Amino acid sequence: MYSETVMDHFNNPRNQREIPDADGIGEVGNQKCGDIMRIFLKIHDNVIEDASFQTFGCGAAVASSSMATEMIKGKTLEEAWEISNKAVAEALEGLPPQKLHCSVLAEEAIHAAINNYLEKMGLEPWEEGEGSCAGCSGCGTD
Amino acid sequence: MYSETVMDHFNNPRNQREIPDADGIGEVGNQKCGDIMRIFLKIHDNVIEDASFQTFGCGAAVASSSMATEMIKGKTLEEAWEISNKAVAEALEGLPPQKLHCSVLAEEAIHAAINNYLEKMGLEPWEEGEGSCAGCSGCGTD
Amino acid sequence: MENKHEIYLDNAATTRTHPDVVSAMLPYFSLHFGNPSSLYSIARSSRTAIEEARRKVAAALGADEREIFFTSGGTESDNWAIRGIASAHGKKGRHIITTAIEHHAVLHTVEALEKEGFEITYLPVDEYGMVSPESVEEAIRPDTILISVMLANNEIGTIQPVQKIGEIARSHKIIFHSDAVQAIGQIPVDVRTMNVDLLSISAHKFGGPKGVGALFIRRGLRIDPLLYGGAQEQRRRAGTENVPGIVGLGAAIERAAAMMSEKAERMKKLRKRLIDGLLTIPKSRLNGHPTERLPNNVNIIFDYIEGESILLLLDANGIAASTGSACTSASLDPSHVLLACGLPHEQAHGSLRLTLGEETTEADIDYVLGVVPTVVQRLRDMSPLTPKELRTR
Amino acid sequence: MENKHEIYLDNAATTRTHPDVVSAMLPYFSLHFGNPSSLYSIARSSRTAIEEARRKVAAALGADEREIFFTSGGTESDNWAIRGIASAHGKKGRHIITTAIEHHAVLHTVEALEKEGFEITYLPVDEYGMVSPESVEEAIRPDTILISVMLANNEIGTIQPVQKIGEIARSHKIIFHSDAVQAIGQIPVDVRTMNVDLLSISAHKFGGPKGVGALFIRRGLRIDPLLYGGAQEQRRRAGTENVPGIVGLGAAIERAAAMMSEKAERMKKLRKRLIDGLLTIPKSRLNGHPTERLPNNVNIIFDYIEGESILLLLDANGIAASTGSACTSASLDPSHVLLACGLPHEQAHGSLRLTLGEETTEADIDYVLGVVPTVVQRLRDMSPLTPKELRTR
Ligand SMILES: Cc1ncc(COP(=O)(O)O)c(C=O)c1O
Ligand SMILES: Cc1ncc(COP(=O)(O)O)c(C=O)c1O
Repeated sequence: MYSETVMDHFNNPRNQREIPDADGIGEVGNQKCGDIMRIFLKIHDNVIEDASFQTFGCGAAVASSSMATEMIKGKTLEEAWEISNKAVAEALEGLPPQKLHCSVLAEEAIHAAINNYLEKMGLEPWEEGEGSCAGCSGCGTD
Repeated sequence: MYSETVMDHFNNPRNQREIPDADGIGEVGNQKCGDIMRIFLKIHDNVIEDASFQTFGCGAAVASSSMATEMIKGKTLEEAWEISNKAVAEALEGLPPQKLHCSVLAEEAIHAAINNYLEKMGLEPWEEGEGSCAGCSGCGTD
Repeated sequence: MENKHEIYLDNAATTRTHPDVVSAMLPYFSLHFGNPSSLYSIARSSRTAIEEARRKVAAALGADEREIFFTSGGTESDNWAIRGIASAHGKKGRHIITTAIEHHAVLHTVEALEKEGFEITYLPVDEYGMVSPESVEEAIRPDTILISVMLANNEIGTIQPVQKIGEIARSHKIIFHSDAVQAIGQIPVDVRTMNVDLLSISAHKFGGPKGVGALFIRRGLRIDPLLYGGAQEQRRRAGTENVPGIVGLGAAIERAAAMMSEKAERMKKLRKRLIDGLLTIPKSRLNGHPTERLPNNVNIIFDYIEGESILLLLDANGIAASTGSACTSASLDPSHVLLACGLPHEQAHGSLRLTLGEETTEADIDYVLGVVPTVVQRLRDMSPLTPKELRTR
Repeated sequence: MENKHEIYLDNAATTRTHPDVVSAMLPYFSLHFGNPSSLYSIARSSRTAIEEARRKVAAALGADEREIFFTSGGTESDNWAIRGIASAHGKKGRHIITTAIEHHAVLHTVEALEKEGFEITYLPVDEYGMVSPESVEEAIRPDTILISVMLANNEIGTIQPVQKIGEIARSHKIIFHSDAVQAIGQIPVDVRTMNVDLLSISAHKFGGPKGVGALFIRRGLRIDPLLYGGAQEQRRRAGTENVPGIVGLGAAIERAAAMMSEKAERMKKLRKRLIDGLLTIPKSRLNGHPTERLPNNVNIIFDYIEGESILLLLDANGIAASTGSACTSASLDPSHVLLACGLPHEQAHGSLRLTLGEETTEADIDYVLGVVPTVVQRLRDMSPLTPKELRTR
């Protein structure tokens, strides 16, 4: 069900670690949906020098976190903020429809981490888009 | 679904013909059920000297007619009257439940033929038992 | 019994599962046996096999793959179509239009709905078993929610003017279901030109296995499930998928579609030979429409004799046939289809249905034409209904 | 992926159709393919094959053959049992008792009935997933018409005190249904000692084919059909019989019953080895009952990690397993069974179900015991929920 890129990022996650002295930390997700994502940022001169993640969740959640951290490294905060869940999903060569919310989570986690940094710096947080756990849906059993 | 005896009487019906100068003729059955049975009797001195049938109907109806005519030949009218549908069905080594009404028809046809003879002779007809077409039932299709 | 011959002429009851179809199914029993809902790689083959079969069914029907839902057969498809629409749209209206000659899978389902307060109009047919589109239009009421008319009849083979009926349904915005169980592999079926919203098929009628079928459900149509449970089939039909059966359905419909036009031509020639030969028997008549009929269907009445007896004698001669329909042995009912065509009861008990298949040869037909007259004469001699001049004794 | 190993530990989702079962089925596709309802001799083999299978199923369940009705699987059996009773007895009462841990084939069916005005009591379970007979008795009302309690749970394997519940149902003259889909071939099933009126089974859970099952219906019980149409199955379940599937069901249940006690002993040993080994992983717990559980079921929670990730990594190591249930890939729901056992949401997302089968070996178990700890550690290192002391980095 997953693309090769998803499986690659799941099996060999990039940036999967804690950054102990992170400048911004964002945590999103909800245990009902079964996904929690935490993103750590190291920021210098408005540029993301390092990014990492910890994730409790399915394959798509892990891969989305991994891909998202890759995508924001070296970007300015503004550029990173603009990275959409679609961009993450596309970079992963697609996600199953019911897993698209994982890429949304990644976008939200980036936003949360950036805002956490801004708040620490005494700045106004930027305005958050719509988040959702809309992918949650029923289960077929054996 | 049919016993060997049924198939034998169906494939090689006994007494299947008209008796043109019959002393008694009995016809029973109903086209809704898809079975019509006519029995011819040749009677001499209260004894059935010859019996024959014509039948429109299924395998069980033909076999019941055939067996019934065999069973009554040489019998007195009283003995023939007492031959029950059960006896016919047993002589056939059983009928499927939904086909039992065919043996009932045979019993009724014998009764009708005897009474037809009695009436022709100016005698009281004997009292008929319960007849039925209760076997009629629905259809499964392909 | 002299079983030199074994001639199977009951292809409307069921067909031999084609050996190629069985071969296609085989790996999905013991090798690729994974539950298609499972995540791991060994279940991937089951999953892709199902989707491949779905594509084949969709292609054969001119549908989109997302409109094909697998079921356990034609009966489930019919039940689901009718009950699912009644349940989902019952608040809008409680009137359903169908015909007097539908298969029992339709008729007994609407009868059950009748007990639950639905009103059913059973459209009559003409002597050929044909429904008129005008009668459909006249029957429509403001509370009509469903029209169900079969594409081809299983007993007499009459092909209904389904396209016109579909146009009428569409113009009145009424949901239209058609039971196409007998039509697949015999005549072209295209859900778009037919204007149907729902269409039932059953694999074993065209060289596939028993116990699997499909329901076409037009994209966007609201319908309730018949079977509740797991999230299979887009959450519309629960139950672990019958993977080998579904693969067999796909293989069979692809095969049937590929050979259809050639086969139909051959069937029509054999059918003509058979009908012409049988109608030389006095007091015999063809049931169903002379031209608008399935290429493989022959249904003949021989006056004065009864169906089961004909079958038993044909069977003794190695010919497998049926009366009207493959009744259970429990059946003593006359054919509701023949009654609807206006035949009296004794004739509705007496028809002989011969349905040809891809294996049927000219030699088979000639053999049958040799046997049937003898059998008919023998039973006529036995019948109290036969007039003197038709008796040999 | 390093697929040196292929270890299938998801036998609760489905089993390999045993090659002997496939061999038994094969002649009924292309050779004895007649419609069992047909009269002629070539259909006789199909007819007798079905009756033979019915005898085998009846024998395995301690039932009379006339009480066995073939269906398209466990889902249809569950739907039929519940809807058929609701429809036939709905005038007497509209209250149904079931449990919070039933399969969705039961739960979603009663939910649909809820919308139609039935009232449903969902009995709770204890931390082991066990229903108490007392709670059943307390829930009974004058208008209760049906109690449905599964024999063994598909996720956690807990075996319910069905015999006692059956006694209670009988003493209150309430109809009792049990979903025994997971129990067949694992533990003894006898409809008389269980006091059940209806019992569902599904062939593919014990070495039979997918797409066929049966419903036991106690003699004399009034139930409406779910599928209307032809007169098959004593006029209670319409549709051309899935002859090969039914033959496969018969062959599989005979086989499963014959080897059951021996297999169960073996399974229990392997299960103990597996559970003991897995519970050496810190912060792991067994779900379900420690002793009253299916011999082949292992269900473990590893704190801080999520189910799908475990499965993907196990799959990469050649191990086929599942979380709680074989969800469709669409599923993001936590297990309703684990929630009912009192687990918090994140744990209800994180269980690993390993269900052994007749092919499972000790070497398989040892291999699994080598792989799982690594997988768990890797995911714990990744998880934001894992406490410091359990991290390796
Ligand atoms: C307990 C239980 N009931 C019912 C079912 C449904 O059976 P099927 O999928 O064969 O329809 C299953 C498995 O899927 C099950 O485990
Ligand atoms: C026209 C028609 N509809 C429905 C069915 C039911 O199909 P199945 O028996 O495969 O359930 C049949 C044949 O049995 C049929 O001929």
